[in-house]
Amino acid sequence: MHEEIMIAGFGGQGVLSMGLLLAYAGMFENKHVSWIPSYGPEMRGGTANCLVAVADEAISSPLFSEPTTLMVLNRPSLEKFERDLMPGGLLIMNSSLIDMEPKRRDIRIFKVPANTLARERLGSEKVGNMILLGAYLAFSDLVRENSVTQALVKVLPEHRHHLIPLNRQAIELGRELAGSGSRRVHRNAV
Amino acid sequence: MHEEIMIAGFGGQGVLSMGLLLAYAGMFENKHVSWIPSYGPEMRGGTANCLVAVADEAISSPLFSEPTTLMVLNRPSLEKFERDLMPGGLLIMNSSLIDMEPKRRDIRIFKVPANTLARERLGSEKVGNMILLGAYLAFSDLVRENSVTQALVKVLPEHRHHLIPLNRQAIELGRELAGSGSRRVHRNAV
Amino acid sequence: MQKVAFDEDRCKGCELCIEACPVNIIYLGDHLNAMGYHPAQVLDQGKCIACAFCARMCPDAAITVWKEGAK
Amino acid sequence: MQKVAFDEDRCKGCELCIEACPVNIIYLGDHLNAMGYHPAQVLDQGKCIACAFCARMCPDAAITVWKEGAK
Amino acid sequence: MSKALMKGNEALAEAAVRAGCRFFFGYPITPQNEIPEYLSWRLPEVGGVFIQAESELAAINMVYGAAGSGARVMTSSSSPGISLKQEGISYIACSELPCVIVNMMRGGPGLGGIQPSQGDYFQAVKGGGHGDYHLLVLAPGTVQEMADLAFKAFALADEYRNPVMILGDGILGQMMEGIELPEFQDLSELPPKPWATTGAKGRERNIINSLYLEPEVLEQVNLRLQDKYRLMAERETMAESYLTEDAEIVLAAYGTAARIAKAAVDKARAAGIRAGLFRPITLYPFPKYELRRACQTASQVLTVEFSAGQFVEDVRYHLEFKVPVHFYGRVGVVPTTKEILEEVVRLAGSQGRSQNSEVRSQNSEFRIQNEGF
Amino acid sequence: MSKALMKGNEALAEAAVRAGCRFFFGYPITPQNEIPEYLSWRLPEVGGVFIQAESELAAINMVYGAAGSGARVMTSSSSPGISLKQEGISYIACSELPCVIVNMMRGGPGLGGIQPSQGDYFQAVKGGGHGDYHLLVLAPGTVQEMADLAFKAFALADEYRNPVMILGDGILGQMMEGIELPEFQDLSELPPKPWATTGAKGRERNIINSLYLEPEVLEQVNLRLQDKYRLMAERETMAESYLTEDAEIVLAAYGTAARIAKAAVDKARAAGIRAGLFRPITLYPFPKYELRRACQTASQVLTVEFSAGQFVEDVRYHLEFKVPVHFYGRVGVVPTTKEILEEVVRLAGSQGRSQNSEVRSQNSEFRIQNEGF
Amino acid sequence: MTIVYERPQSLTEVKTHYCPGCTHGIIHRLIAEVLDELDVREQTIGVAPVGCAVLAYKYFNVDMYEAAHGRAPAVATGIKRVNPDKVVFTYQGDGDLAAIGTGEIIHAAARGEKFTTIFVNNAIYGMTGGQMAPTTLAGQEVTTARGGRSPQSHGYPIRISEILATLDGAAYIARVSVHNPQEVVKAKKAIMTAFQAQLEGKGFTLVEVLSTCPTNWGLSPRDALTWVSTNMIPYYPLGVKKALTKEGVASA
Amino acid sequence: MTIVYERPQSLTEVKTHYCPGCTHGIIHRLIAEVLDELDVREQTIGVAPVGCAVLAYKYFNVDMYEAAHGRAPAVATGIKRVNPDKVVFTYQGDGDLAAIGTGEIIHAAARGEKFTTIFVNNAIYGMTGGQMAPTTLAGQEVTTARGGRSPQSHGYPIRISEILATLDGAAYIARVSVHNPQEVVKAKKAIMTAFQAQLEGKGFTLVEVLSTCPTNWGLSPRDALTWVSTNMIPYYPLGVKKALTKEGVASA
Ligand SMILES: Cc1ncc(C[n+]2csc(CCOP(=O)(O)OP(=O)(O)O)c2C)c(N)n1
Ligand SMILES: Cc1ncc(C[n+]2csc(CCOP(=O)(O)OP(=O)(O)O)c2C)c(N)n1
Ligand code: SF4
Ligand code: SF4
Ligand code: SF4
Ligand code: SF4
Ligand code: SF4
Ligand code: SF4
Ligand SMILES: [Mg+2]
Ligand SMILES: [Mg+2]
Repeated sequence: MHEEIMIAGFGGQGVLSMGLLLAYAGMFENKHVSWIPSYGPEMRGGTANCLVAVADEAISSPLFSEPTTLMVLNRPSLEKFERDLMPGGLLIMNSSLIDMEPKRRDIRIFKVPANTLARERLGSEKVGNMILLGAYLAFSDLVRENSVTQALVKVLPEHRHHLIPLNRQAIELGRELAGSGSRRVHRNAV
Repeated sequence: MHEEIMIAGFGGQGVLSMGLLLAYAGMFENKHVSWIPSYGPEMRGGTANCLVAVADEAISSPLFSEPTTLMVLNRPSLEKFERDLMPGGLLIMNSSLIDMEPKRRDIRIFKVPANTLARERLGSEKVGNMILLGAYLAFSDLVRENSVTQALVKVLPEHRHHLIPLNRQAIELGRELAGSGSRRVHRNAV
Repeated sequence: MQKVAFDEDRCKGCELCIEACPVNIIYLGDHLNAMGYHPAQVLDQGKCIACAFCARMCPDAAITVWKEGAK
Repeated sequence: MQKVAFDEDRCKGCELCIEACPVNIIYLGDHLNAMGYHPAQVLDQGKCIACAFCARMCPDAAITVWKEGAK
Repeated sequence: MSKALMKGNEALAEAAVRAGCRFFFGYPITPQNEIPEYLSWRLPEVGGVFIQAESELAAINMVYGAAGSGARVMTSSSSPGISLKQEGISYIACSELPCVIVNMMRGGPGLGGIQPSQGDYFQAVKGGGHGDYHLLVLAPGTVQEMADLAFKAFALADEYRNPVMILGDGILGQMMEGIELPEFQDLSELPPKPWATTGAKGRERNIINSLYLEPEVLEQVNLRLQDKYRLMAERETMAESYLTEDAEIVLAAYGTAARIAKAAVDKARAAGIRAGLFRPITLYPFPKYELRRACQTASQVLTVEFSAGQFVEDVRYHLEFKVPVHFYGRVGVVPTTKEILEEVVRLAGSQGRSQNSEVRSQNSEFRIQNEGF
Repeated sequence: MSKALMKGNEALAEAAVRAGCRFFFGYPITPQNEIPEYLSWRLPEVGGVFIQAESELAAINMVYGAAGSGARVMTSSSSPGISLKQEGISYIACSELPCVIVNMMRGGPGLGGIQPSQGDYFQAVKGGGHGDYHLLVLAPGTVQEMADLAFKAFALADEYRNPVMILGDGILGQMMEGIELPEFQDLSELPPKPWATTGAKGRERNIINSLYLEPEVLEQVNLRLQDKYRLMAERETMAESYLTEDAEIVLAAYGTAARIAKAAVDKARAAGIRAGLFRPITLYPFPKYELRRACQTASQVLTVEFSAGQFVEDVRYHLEFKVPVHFYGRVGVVPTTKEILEEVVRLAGSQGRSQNSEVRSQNSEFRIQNEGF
Repeated sequence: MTIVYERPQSLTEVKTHYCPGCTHGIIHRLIAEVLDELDVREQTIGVAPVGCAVLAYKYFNVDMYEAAHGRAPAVATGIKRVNPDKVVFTYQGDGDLAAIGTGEIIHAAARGEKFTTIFVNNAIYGMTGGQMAPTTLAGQEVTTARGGRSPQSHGYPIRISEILATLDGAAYIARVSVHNPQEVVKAKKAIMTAFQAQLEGKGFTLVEVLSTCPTNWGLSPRDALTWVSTNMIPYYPLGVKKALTKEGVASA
Repeated sequence: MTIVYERPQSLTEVKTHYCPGCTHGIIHRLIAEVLDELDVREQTIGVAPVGCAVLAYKYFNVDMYEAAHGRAPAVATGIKRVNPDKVVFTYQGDGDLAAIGTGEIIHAAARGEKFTTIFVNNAIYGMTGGQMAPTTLAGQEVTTARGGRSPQSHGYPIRISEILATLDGAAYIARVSVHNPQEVVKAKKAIMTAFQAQLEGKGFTLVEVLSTCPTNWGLSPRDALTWVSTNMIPYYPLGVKKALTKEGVASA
């Protein structure tokens, strides 16, 4: 197994934590993992993204340029990174903030209105990123439920640990949404 | 003609000006000249020396290690540099301040009690160095009288120009002292 | 009659103008501008006293203020 | 009896001790020391009041001063 | 032992603490800020001292003071800040004091950018400061190595009484990987430092100095330094060779560039090209024998670097031009595995008839010029 | 024109004035103090400005300001001071500003000594600062060249918008020789500098900058720099070859070391050994074709340097190891003609079977290692 | 209708990268207004620092430099000596000016260099993400002093304007704030005075402006303004620290 | 017979390289006397500067460092932080401390580093042959300002003790002179106070000593003493600039 995941969006959308969560969960299952954040110019604002690799063998280059999965949380990220996705790769997009269609025809696409769902069904727009992550997990079977929960403990600062249940709910919601369709598009070894 | 002269003594004895005078005089006669002062540690006091080369052809290395002539104004300089003098070379020493005998047997030696003569005959110990220089000029015929006078104008700062006659006197005195002996030990091409 | 105008594209929704306005007529709009901020606006131009406090506080020089009559 | 002693080897003949001595008994000798300086000296030890002004001014810590009696 | 997911910068900082580093003097600069930030709370925890200096110059001179007093001490910075430390580094090298200096390289020259770069290679290995000195330069390639080499750096510094530089880049500092941290060094087992300034009580006084006004003495000091560098070269080279046994083309790269090159090697192998990777871990002393061994079967070498052609010079030098060495560098931008693979494929196809015009023209011209040889 | 007897430092300073240099920012350090001292009264005479800065760092940054404003400007220092300027030099190189930087090298590392040295060769030619930049480096060998190259340096700096370094040593600065000073540059004929900051009146505003946060843009800047360096390498190399046409042994040396080597060549010829001298005048770009031409007939090369083996690496590199290159260096002490002659005689006698163990063992070992090649 | 307030000409149209509510933007605007009012836009050369204002060269509509960290006063010295008849200013943060650049600012002031420095004191290193500055207040939390700055181990905050005011080469030194419209007006006046003094060749001039860093202080932009008045001003008292004399700088 | 005065133990037997009559020697002696009297020779670490005192490591009979030009306060910071219970002092010239080392001395003082600096102000760069120092007086002739220092083009001389006294981290700052025996006694008292304050952990301490440079001033050693009192003291007034408080350094 060798997954190369890119996650991109606005700073503040929780893009980096999504990646961290995957990396931690992978590590808890004794997989090789790497996580690289975009480190912006020495200033605030703008976009953020990260690269996460999870693999059974040692990771030669954590700096992959053709991700197997791309998750985009805003429109500029889709515009910028769509072309990099590996042919046959998985694109998960936040349709709440992206009102355009992807151009690629050689990829699998899954849309989640994450902000809307988070706000309406979970009462907090903040966990939109976890819905997207849940959807990804349904598709990939990358890591187990249990590892993700463990990872949440690591990623959330202690004073936010009371939010773990909410985050788990959001992940579950994403999983469910993607659940039915996930088997259909699953690929064996990217 | 290729003369390589080393002059050494205490700081303050006028060692550097002796060398400068020869270099200027040489240049006025369209010879190639070079002058290198010892530049001491970043501090005062101690000994001083300089290397002067005067030659008909371009000077390949101004940093000669075997001078054709060595002029020493104090005892430590004799002790330190005697061994470097080229075999057959000329040693001129200030016997006023040097109470020891040179060890070398393969060189020509001329002693001048420069301080004593300067004080007693010219009324100023300061021009002792010029007596030694005059002696050297008698031996070498390196440069003409006239060039030396011209050089004095360059080497002495303007407010000391009234001392030019005294300096010329001292040079003359040195020349005379060495005059008789000079022919005897003269070497053609060092 | 308009006395104060906001360059919405420049506004970062920082609220410093709101803090400064002595007559409390500035508020952040519901919509987002191109940079993703809710821009400041004034509906009740009549209440504006053209004091330019808002403009003086705006870090993004996004505000223009007019006064009636000649200078 | 000696009250002040100069370490001739250290002396640089700077005359700061001479300047400092209230009873003007220090002078530079005619001879040269190993460094080539005329070293300071006092002949008339009797006139010395052991004030140590000279020693306090000596940059080369070349001077020792004694006083009669216990401290 | 269980793994920790850590940023390279933090792994390095924690490993330094475990190696016995108790003093850190630094100044903020991206992309290494996690090192001072981590140590600012971590060092006091273990009884150490963290000082944010007023500048990089002050920081390196504080290091000089602390190192001469016998402490295990570190500073870190990134390219422009490292340039400011050059005078101080030269002093430390000449005074033969052990310390660790981290450079997480960013794009240059000038203010440049903050993305990863390897543009300070020459500065690190040839000596950016004045005079004939050398740092011992370690180039980690993974977060694990950031920790392991940081740990080892302190031991090497003490052993050779020489400053050790860890030469990383922005990505190595920012990246997280699962790692195992080194065990805590037993501080009671650290080598004694009888030369350190601790007050001359019951012993001759100690002097930390780099001034030698007599040329002969200065030469002796320099010869001693050179002896030391030779000894380091004999004993301390480290390198990784990957699939080089039968390689017809060897990629040579260090640090993050080597990670990308390694992926390219894998892909080239998958495409039937016998590619291999040579990765020096010590950049000074350069592992020249390891390089030559790695290139035994190679008909060509390709260096991959984030710079305009620095590392390649050392590779050519140590291969003595016996194997054609091609160069693939990006300056400012990080190259992709794909573009390197393409270069490998192209070179493999041309069987050493490289298009690399700079190298080519130089060689052919030389041959003509030297027909008389 | 009649000759003047001048110190190297003063000749350089006066030539700079004649080249149109009107601004000097420096800080005292032996053995280059005559340069600031001379310019402190000379520049005001011609309407220029001399400032003794508070440090070498301030000085190089004043140069940055003045150069960007379009002036011909110079700074000078010696080894430790030059190390302090490295950040600023990297900024100037990246901002592509013309200026002249003088390094009258002294012994290092650290505070070292003040006697002549060539220990900063690598720093000068490989880039002591961070990032991929190069100075144009000129190495005078006589007082005449101190003047001539100083004059030329300003023209080169303007032409390439690149900092030019004059790399001398203590002896070159302190020595007097009879020289002819260059004629005064007609200031009205200086090239216009439309990029200079003089107030954006009736034109687009000018920006002097080295920050490029987008990697792609930074790469473009770097590629442009590299193109410039290539152009310099094509057009600006300078070297002197002396009696090399039939030389069996070529001495390679620059600056003061070349003067001594030249005398050794003369003595070797007198002793019947066909010796020659290769003296690069530009150290960067390195005159590699001139070197190769000078070594056409040579069976061995001997580099002579006041350092522990820096210049020799470039000589080997540019000869591509096709000729055995031996090394004779002194560090701290200036070698004598005699000892170099002895080395030449020894080498000539051994017909290339040098005793230079470092070089030897390296080569032979390599041959064994690479038997498979 | 007359325009009471509009965007000054001496700013370009480029949108700044500053965080929402960061008062760097206000200070930029004030400088631009002064340049407009003095009508010197086309004869001005500015020097941007390394710090959050590193991109100031994009925002000021004049010839600009980007200086190395802390060296702006040296760069400005070089510029002004070549362009003695032009208006030269530097814009520097507190890390830039009061830490790494301490030597340069003190000596530029001592030399009486005839340029103007706008010194933005936000008690933190903004650009690198909130580390301690020499101006960080005792007890203030920063990323390199998590429990808050402790003078015993981290040293005492420095009042740089007070130091510079002791130097004979300094002609005008003032500390102002921009935390409300009234102070903004005063700040502008101080900046105007400084530039005028420069134009009259009086010597070195500096205006220290207390500024916010909402992002790294962890406060909303409005709360950050309050923090300036309640926390900064007590330690950094506002006012003219060195007043202009008729003849210009004091004679030594 | 009792010894009223003898060569202190904290000096080695090495003869100094100082010019005849240079008061560097007096200042060395005073430090050594204080170390003797405090009985701390075996627990002291000194830092020599780059300047005429560059070889001070040969003269003080204690553990010594030779620091880079201007960086002695940073070096001393490193030493003292590793050896908090030892006595650490730096010895710096005016070029070293007030020009290239401005940043280091100000920040060491601001941090309240607990070492003592002996600052030798001779208004010139002695070692490099008489160039202008930041402390060179207006009108004073130096090799880089032949007609004498002109404040208009070369800047104003800096009074560094007055600057440092404004910093909260500084515990004791005094200026003294050694141009006659009475002043020498006072100078020693100030040095003693500074070292004692260090031993008590009070904060940063500095004693500025006005010193002569007969060689580069072009005066006889005796005339040089007079020059100190007639020319230097009027511009550099003697006295305690920052007095010890009971609690040590001022609280911020
Ligand atoms: C030589 C050097 N050291 C450090 C840095 C990193 N750096 C960039 S900005 C900055 C601090 C800026 O703080 P400040 O001057 O207070 O400006 P602010 O961002 O707060 O406006 C630092 C340390 C650098 N670019 N160059
Ligand atoms: C980085 C660096 N810059 C310059 C020098 C040269 N230098 C040696 S001593 C000195 C000045 C010393 O003057 P000061 O500090 O006043 O001491 P003094 O000799 O007067 O006692 C200078 C500039 C140096 N060694 N290193
Ligand atoms: S001009 Fe004054 S009253 Fe009008 S909106 Fe602005 S602040 Fe409010
Ligand atoms: S102050 Fe300016 S940027 Fe802030 S909300 Fe008001 S208009 Fe927008
Ligand atoms: S102790 Fe006093 S009286 Fe005696 S010699 Fe010295 S200065 Fe003169
Ligand atoms: S003060 Fe000391 S050195 Fe000077 S003359 Fe007197 S004894 Fe000699
Ligand atoms: S980090 Fe702070 S100083 Fe920088 S732009 Fe943001 S708020 Fe302003
Ligand atoms: S040069 Fe001046 S300061 Fe240096 S030792 Fe001589 S008199 Fe003293
Ligand atoms: Mg700040
Ligand atoms: Mg001095």
